[in-house]
Amino acid sequence: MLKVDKVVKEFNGFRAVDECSFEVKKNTITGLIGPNGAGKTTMFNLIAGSLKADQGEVYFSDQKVNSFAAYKIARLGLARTFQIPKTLKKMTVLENLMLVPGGQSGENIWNSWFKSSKVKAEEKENESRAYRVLKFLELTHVADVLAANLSGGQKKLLELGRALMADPELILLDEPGAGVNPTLLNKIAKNILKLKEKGKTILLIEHNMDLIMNICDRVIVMNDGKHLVDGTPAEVKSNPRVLEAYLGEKTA
Amino acid sequence: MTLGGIFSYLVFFLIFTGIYAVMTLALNMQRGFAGLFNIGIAGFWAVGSYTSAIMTTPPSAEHLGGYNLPFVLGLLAAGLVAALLAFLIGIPTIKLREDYLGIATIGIAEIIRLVIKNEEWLSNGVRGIAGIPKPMAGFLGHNYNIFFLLIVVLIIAIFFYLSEKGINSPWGRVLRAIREEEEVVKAAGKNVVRYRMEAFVLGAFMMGVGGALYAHFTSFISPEAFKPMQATFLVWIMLIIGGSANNFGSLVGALLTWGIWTGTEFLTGMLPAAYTTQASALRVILIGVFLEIILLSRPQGLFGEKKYSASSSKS
Amino acid sequence: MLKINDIYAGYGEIEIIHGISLEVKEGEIVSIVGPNGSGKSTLLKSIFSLVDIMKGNIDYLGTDLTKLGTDKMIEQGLSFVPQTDNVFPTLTVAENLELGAYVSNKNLKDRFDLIYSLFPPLVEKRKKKAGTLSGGQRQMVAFGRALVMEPKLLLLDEPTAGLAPMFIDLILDKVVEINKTGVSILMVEQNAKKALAMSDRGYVLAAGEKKYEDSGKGLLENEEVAQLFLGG
Amino acid sequence: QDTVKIGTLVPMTGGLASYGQFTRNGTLLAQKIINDQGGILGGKKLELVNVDTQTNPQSGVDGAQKLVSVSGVNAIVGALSSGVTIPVAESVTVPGEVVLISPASTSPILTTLDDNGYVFRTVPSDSLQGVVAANLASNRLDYDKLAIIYVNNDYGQGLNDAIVEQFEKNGGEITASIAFEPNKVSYRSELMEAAKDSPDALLLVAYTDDGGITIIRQALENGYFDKFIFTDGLKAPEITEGVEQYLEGMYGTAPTSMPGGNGPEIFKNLYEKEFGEIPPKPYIDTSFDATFVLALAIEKAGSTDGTAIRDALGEVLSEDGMVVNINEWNKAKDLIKAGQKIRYEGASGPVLFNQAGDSMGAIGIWKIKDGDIVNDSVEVQ
Amino acid sequence: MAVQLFLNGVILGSIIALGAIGLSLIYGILKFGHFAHGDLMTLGAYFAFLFKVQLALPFWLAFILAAMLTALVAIILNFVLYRHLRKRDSVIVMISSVGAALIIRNIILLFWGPQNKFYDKAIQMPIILGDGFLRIKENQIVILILALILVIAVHLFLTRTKLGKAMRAMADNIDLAQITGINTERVIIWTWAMSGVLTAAAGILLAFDTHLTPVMGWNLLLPLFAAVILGGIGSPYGAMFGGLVIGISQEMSTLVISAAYKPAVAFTIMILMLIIKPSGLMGKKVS
Ligand SMILES: Nc1ncnc2c1ncn2[C@@H]1O[C@H](COP(=O)(O)OP(=O)(O)OP(=O)(O)O)[C@@H](O)[C@H]1O
Ligand SMILES: Nc1ncnc2c1ncn2[C@@H]1O[C@H](COP(=O)(O)OP(=O)(O)OP(=O)(O)O)[C@@H](O)[C@H]1O
Ligand SMILES: [Mg+2]
Ligand SMILES: [Mg+2]
Repeated sequence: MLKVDKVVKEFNGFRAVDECSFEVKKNTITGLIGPNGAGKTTMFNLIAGSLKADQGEVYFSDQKVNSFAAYKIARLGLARTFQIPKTLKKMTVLENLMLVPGGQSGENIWNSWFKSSKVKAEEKENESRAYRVLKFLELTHVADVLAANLSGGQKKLLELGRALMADPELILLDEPGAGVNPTLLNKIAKNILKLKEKGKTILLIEHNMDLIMNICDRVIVMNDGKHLVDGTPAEVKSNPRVLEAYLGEKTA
Repeated sequence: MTLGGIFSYLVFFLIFTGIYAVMTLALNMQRGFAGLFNIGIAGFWAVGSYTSAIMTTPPSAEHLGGYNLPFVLGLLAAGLVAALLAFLIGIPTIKLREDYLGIATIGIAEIIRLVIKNEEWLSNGVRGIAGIPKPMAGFLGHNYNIFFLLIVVLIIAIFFYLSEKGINSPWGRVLRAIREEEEVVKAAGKNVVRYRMEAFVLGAFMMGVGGALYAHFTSFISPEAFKPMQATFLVWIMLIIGGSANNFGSLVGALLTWGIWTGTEFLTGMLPAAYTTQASALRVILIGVFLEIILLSRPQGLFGEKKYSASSSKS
Repeated sequence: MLKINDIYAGYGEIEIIHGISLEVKEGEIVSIVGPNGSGKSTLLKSIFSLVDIMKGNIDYLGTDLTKLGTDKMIEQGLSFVPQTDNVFPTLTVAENLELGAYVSNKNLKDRFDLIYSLFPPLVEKRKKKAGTLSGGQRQMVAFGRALVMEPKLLLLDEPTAGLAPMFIDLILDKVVEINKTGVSILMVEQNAKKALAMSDRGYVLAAGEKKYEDSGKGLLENEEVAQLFLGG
Repeated sequence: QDTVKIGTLVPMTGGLASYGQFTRNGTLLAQKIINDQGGILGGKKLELVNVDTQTNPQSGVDGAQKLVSVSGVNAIVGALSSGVTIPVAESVTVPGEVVLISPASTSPILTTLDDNGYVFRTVPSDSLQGVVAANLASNRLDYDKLAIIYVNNDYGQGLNDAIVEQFEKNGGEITASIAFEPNKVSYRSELMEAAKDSPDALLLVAYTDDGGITIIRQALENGYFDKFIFTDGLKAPEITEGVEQYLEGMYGTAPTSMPGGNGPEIFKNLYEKEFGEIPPKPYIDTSFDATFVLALAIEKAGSTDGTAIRDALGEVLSEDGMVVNINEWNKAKDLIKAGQKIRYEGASGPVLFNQAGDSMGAIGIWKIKDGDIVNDSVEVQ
Repeated sequence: MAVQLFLNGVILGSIIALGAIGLSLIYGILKFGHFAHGDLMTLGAYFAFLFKVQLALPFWLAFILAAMLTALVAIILNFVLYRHLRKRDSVIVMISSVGAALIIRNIILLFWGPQNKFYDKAIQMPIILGDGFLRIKENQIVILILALILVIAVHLFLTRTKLGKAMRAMADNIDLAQITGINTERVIIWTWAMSGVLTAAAGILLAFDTHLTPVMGWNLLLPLFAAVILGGIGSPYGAMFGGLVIGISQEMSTLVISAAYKPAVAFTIMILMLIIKPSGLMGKKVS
């Protein structure tokens, strides 16, 4: 599904991602963990096309996507969330979600002028889908609130909501749990599992080890931009190198 | 002051307001909806004016053309050439941060003005192009201005309708989203550059048509008409006063601003003749003061930002 | 030392906090927990007058904070780490920390050293712009900046969000340690169990109102609270 | 109605503001003379209604329409720049059958404008002056190589073209012909370019306030030129202020009165009595004349109807009419009553319109002597 | 010839640079293009005219008084207008500054009239170096020295003082700056004061080299913006550098293109710059 091969990304001589390779199998939940600054978010940006790798290759759905623009990669069936939430501030929460689905015929100005009935029908469908996502994220009551006026945690939820709206093959989640209330997080975890049941693939960055342990099939650990180890959650958790680099003694 | 006189001035006033309203609608398309910071309106205005002038005047040794085409083709050509210009400008600049696009457009507008001023083969240089045809003028005689006003209103209606329709559709939603946060739109698989370009080009098309209307109405154009204050900033003031991202506000903003711009003349005209110089300076100061008062008391514009919605059940 | 008396606050016309009272005594650690959007951040911000206060007052060591300028609050020993946008992106890490000492004229070199020793990843980023840091690194900078001034009361809005497990423990340990030196702490945490475990007192907010108030332990043992707010 | 209204359309703000104020004074002086001498159309007062063009066509056209529709004028003096005058004519005054006399627009387009005879000007077109200036350079001053710097508008352009043509016809060489943007801070590079092929002198086509003075000073300071020929826009004592010794003996050209006429002198005196020292600006006199001849035409027409005024303008003025000086309104009225034609010895020289409504003035040569500007000779065309 | 053009460019460039520094600071901190900057510059020059010519004070005193008065006007603008619009879209503040520009320019027109004015009617003959190879006026030497002094002062201010650091912090995040204990209102006032002084200096030096007209600053506004963009918005050093580049290239451009297109040079450079390196020569790229 996704393969990252010896990818390198430098910022002014600083190697944020350093010859990192790994693979994500279809229909799995894979955790991507590592200390702060390990290069996880950078890796997401490289996969999603927001950044271009200096070296190495990224394959997604059997295509080499290194040089693809971000929107093209997204169209291949990839959705991602941002660690630091990015919202459409002056648009409502509902609109934030309705923006996302691909292939809306009304996104073409010509259609919007001259094929309005078709556009309207699609919109209805789109809207009810958005409401379903909102309901799940406990955001229905803020559907008409401008995204700028959401709380920090609500913004993170909106990030997740957008990824859900996209209906992609592969979802990259960057710390969906940070700042989210634990009760709601449990619910989110369950939903991520449901997504897997539906055949989706998920790559998940998270510092909440409980979440990782509970839902991941595999865990990849990054450190200093490099691929440190990978394995099942249990293997990783007891790996001394991971303990040293990431978990610290106490948690172990 | 006769009733007939007042009526005829009103018609005239509305024609100018209308031409500015076309510009304001166009700017709203670019700025209000797509967040594109175009402060080079004068450039598109000029290109529209000159294109239509060259297309519709009879052949002349003094400038390119004329091609003696009908008025309607002149308008269309004006829109298209302005749109083409926008496209060319857009290729290198549309990706840039908004301030940069702004400064680039104002720079290009100045360059266009210099070209018009200095390339005589093209535009007859500083002497300008005269005798731009007034459609059906001979036929209509004294009622000509009413007829022209109808043309202007018709064009505003078309642009208004298309703009509203576009902005209330998913297309408009993508545009507004781009204005807020490009990364999100990209991550949703939408080609940001294409959408911005569409809005930029569409707005430029409207500006070009507006420029053509101006040229045909005044029948003469020269580089003097395309200075930043009257041809760019005034339109911005209209947009902001009406309320950005609100088409209806754009129209009212144009009306009110042009009203203030010309209406202050009646106020300062009451001062004795000996104070004419001071009166005129005072008048411009007054315009500035009015503007500031409106901005301070209604910073969101008279009509604020309209809630646009692409969903059928909400609109 | 800090007493919030029946405060109503919000954004413009919108009222978010509907009459909350809360107290932090000298030397206490107090936690606020609650669902997303319940008004926790708004409450913290209201202490710093960063939102519109409609009613109520906030007493800090005898002065009414709602009438005090922010720079004065800092001088009087308040320090605040906001939840979002809490670093200066185009300033370097070192400059970010220096700004923590803006109102002071003292030489605070040892304070900086202390912060670097606390967060070793920042050492090599010293001269780097904070905007280039990873999410967790930013959180460290923000926390570090609040410590520079040796505050009397530290307000923390989700200080551990986005941090790797070892740093979560580190920060929370540090909070306890600082607290031992006499600094009072008021924090919002979604890492609620850990936070409440170390708190003298805790408040649970929901929909802009105070739902529960108890000792940290008391809240942890409260079945209902655990179910609704602490993830079972 | 006990007043007769004439509109004045001059820039009081914007780029040409520094001319507008005095242009306006010129019209006011004419108004005063007429009203002091018993008014117009049987004792009515002449009233001038002014609007500001802001030196741009959008506001100018709007202002003109206000004059016509709201103030109800049928005759307008203005505007200054051709860029405003022509659109005003095209979209307001010609369709509205209102007479327009520009005191300053020199564009050749005005000559050929399809205006039904409603558009006139009291300033001679550029070509006359250009020929005189070129002849001055080649014949009187014996220059073979000339550099021209001209202001980049229709005035500058027109003069430049005429000068180049005539000077080359005279066998001279134009080493450089450079347009400058008005109101820039530095013209040193333009000057440097102009001085490149060591021409004998610099012919400067400019206004004082648009950069003309700056160019003279920067030319002197940097030693690019020490010989100059000026055109009418620079016929102003302020060009010599502080640089008298360098400009002594330089020549210039300007539209002027015919030999024998003393309109300009009378005008100067009257103006100074009314407004204080007369500023060194062009178009004050031509705007006076525009107002005065409009009044003559109205008196002749016996009405304020635009078409009647237009026709009367053609009839009342004649080369071999009875001489009327600018302070002789009463005399003019009497002559008109008697059905006589008038030869108007205007403030800017005799005013006569040809078929196209252009003024057929004379061009004079002036010179700087002891730091002052003095008239040297008149070249009759 | 090229050398002479270069020198002329340096002089024009230093004047542009002075104006651009203040513009850049405001752009960086308050996040809007201040379109009244050019007219503030004009105002500074006319204030100096008032003191030097109308009140016959010595030049240095007139310079200082005019700079202070201009700073005061800038602060007043902040208080009356911009402060109230700070939380709004930057375009609204920008439009407000266009209004301010109109007001200032016409107040100048009202008080001083539209005619050109000079600090000194007599011209100054240049010092001729190397047999006419290079000519420079005493005034121009004064301009260069003053500009240099001001630029150094700005540099020291920004790097050595807390206020300077606070300005940069505010450029990043005003809200955060506030909770760090920075008295943001005061820093903003200082910013306006500083830009006021610098822009007045630019105006005075410009008028000193040439003349005064009510449109002098408005005409220079676009080159000022070009310099700011060229240097990277919010970077005072970039603005200095940008100013020099604009000044020099504008003057030297006449070697290759017609002088009629001289005003276009600034924009062409700027647009090329935007295409090649959008963050500006000295600008920083931030996520
Ligand atoms: N634009 C940039 N310029 C310079 N350095 C950068 C940039 N973006 C990231 N870095 C550096 O790259 C490293 C990896 O950052 P990244 O954001 O990928 O970390 P992360 O693994 O996501 O950490 P966290 O868990 O804290 O979010 C960090 O040291 C960071 O400072
Ligand atoms: N700037 C704002 N304008 C209007 N409403 C706002 C604004 N910021 C937040 N709100 C609203 O105030 C409510 C409380 O927000 P607050 O940020 O205080 O929540 P919180 O408890 O901190 O949540 P979280 O755990 O998600 O950070 C939310 O419903 C939010 O929509
Ligand atoms: Mg990260
Ligand atoms: Mg919060």
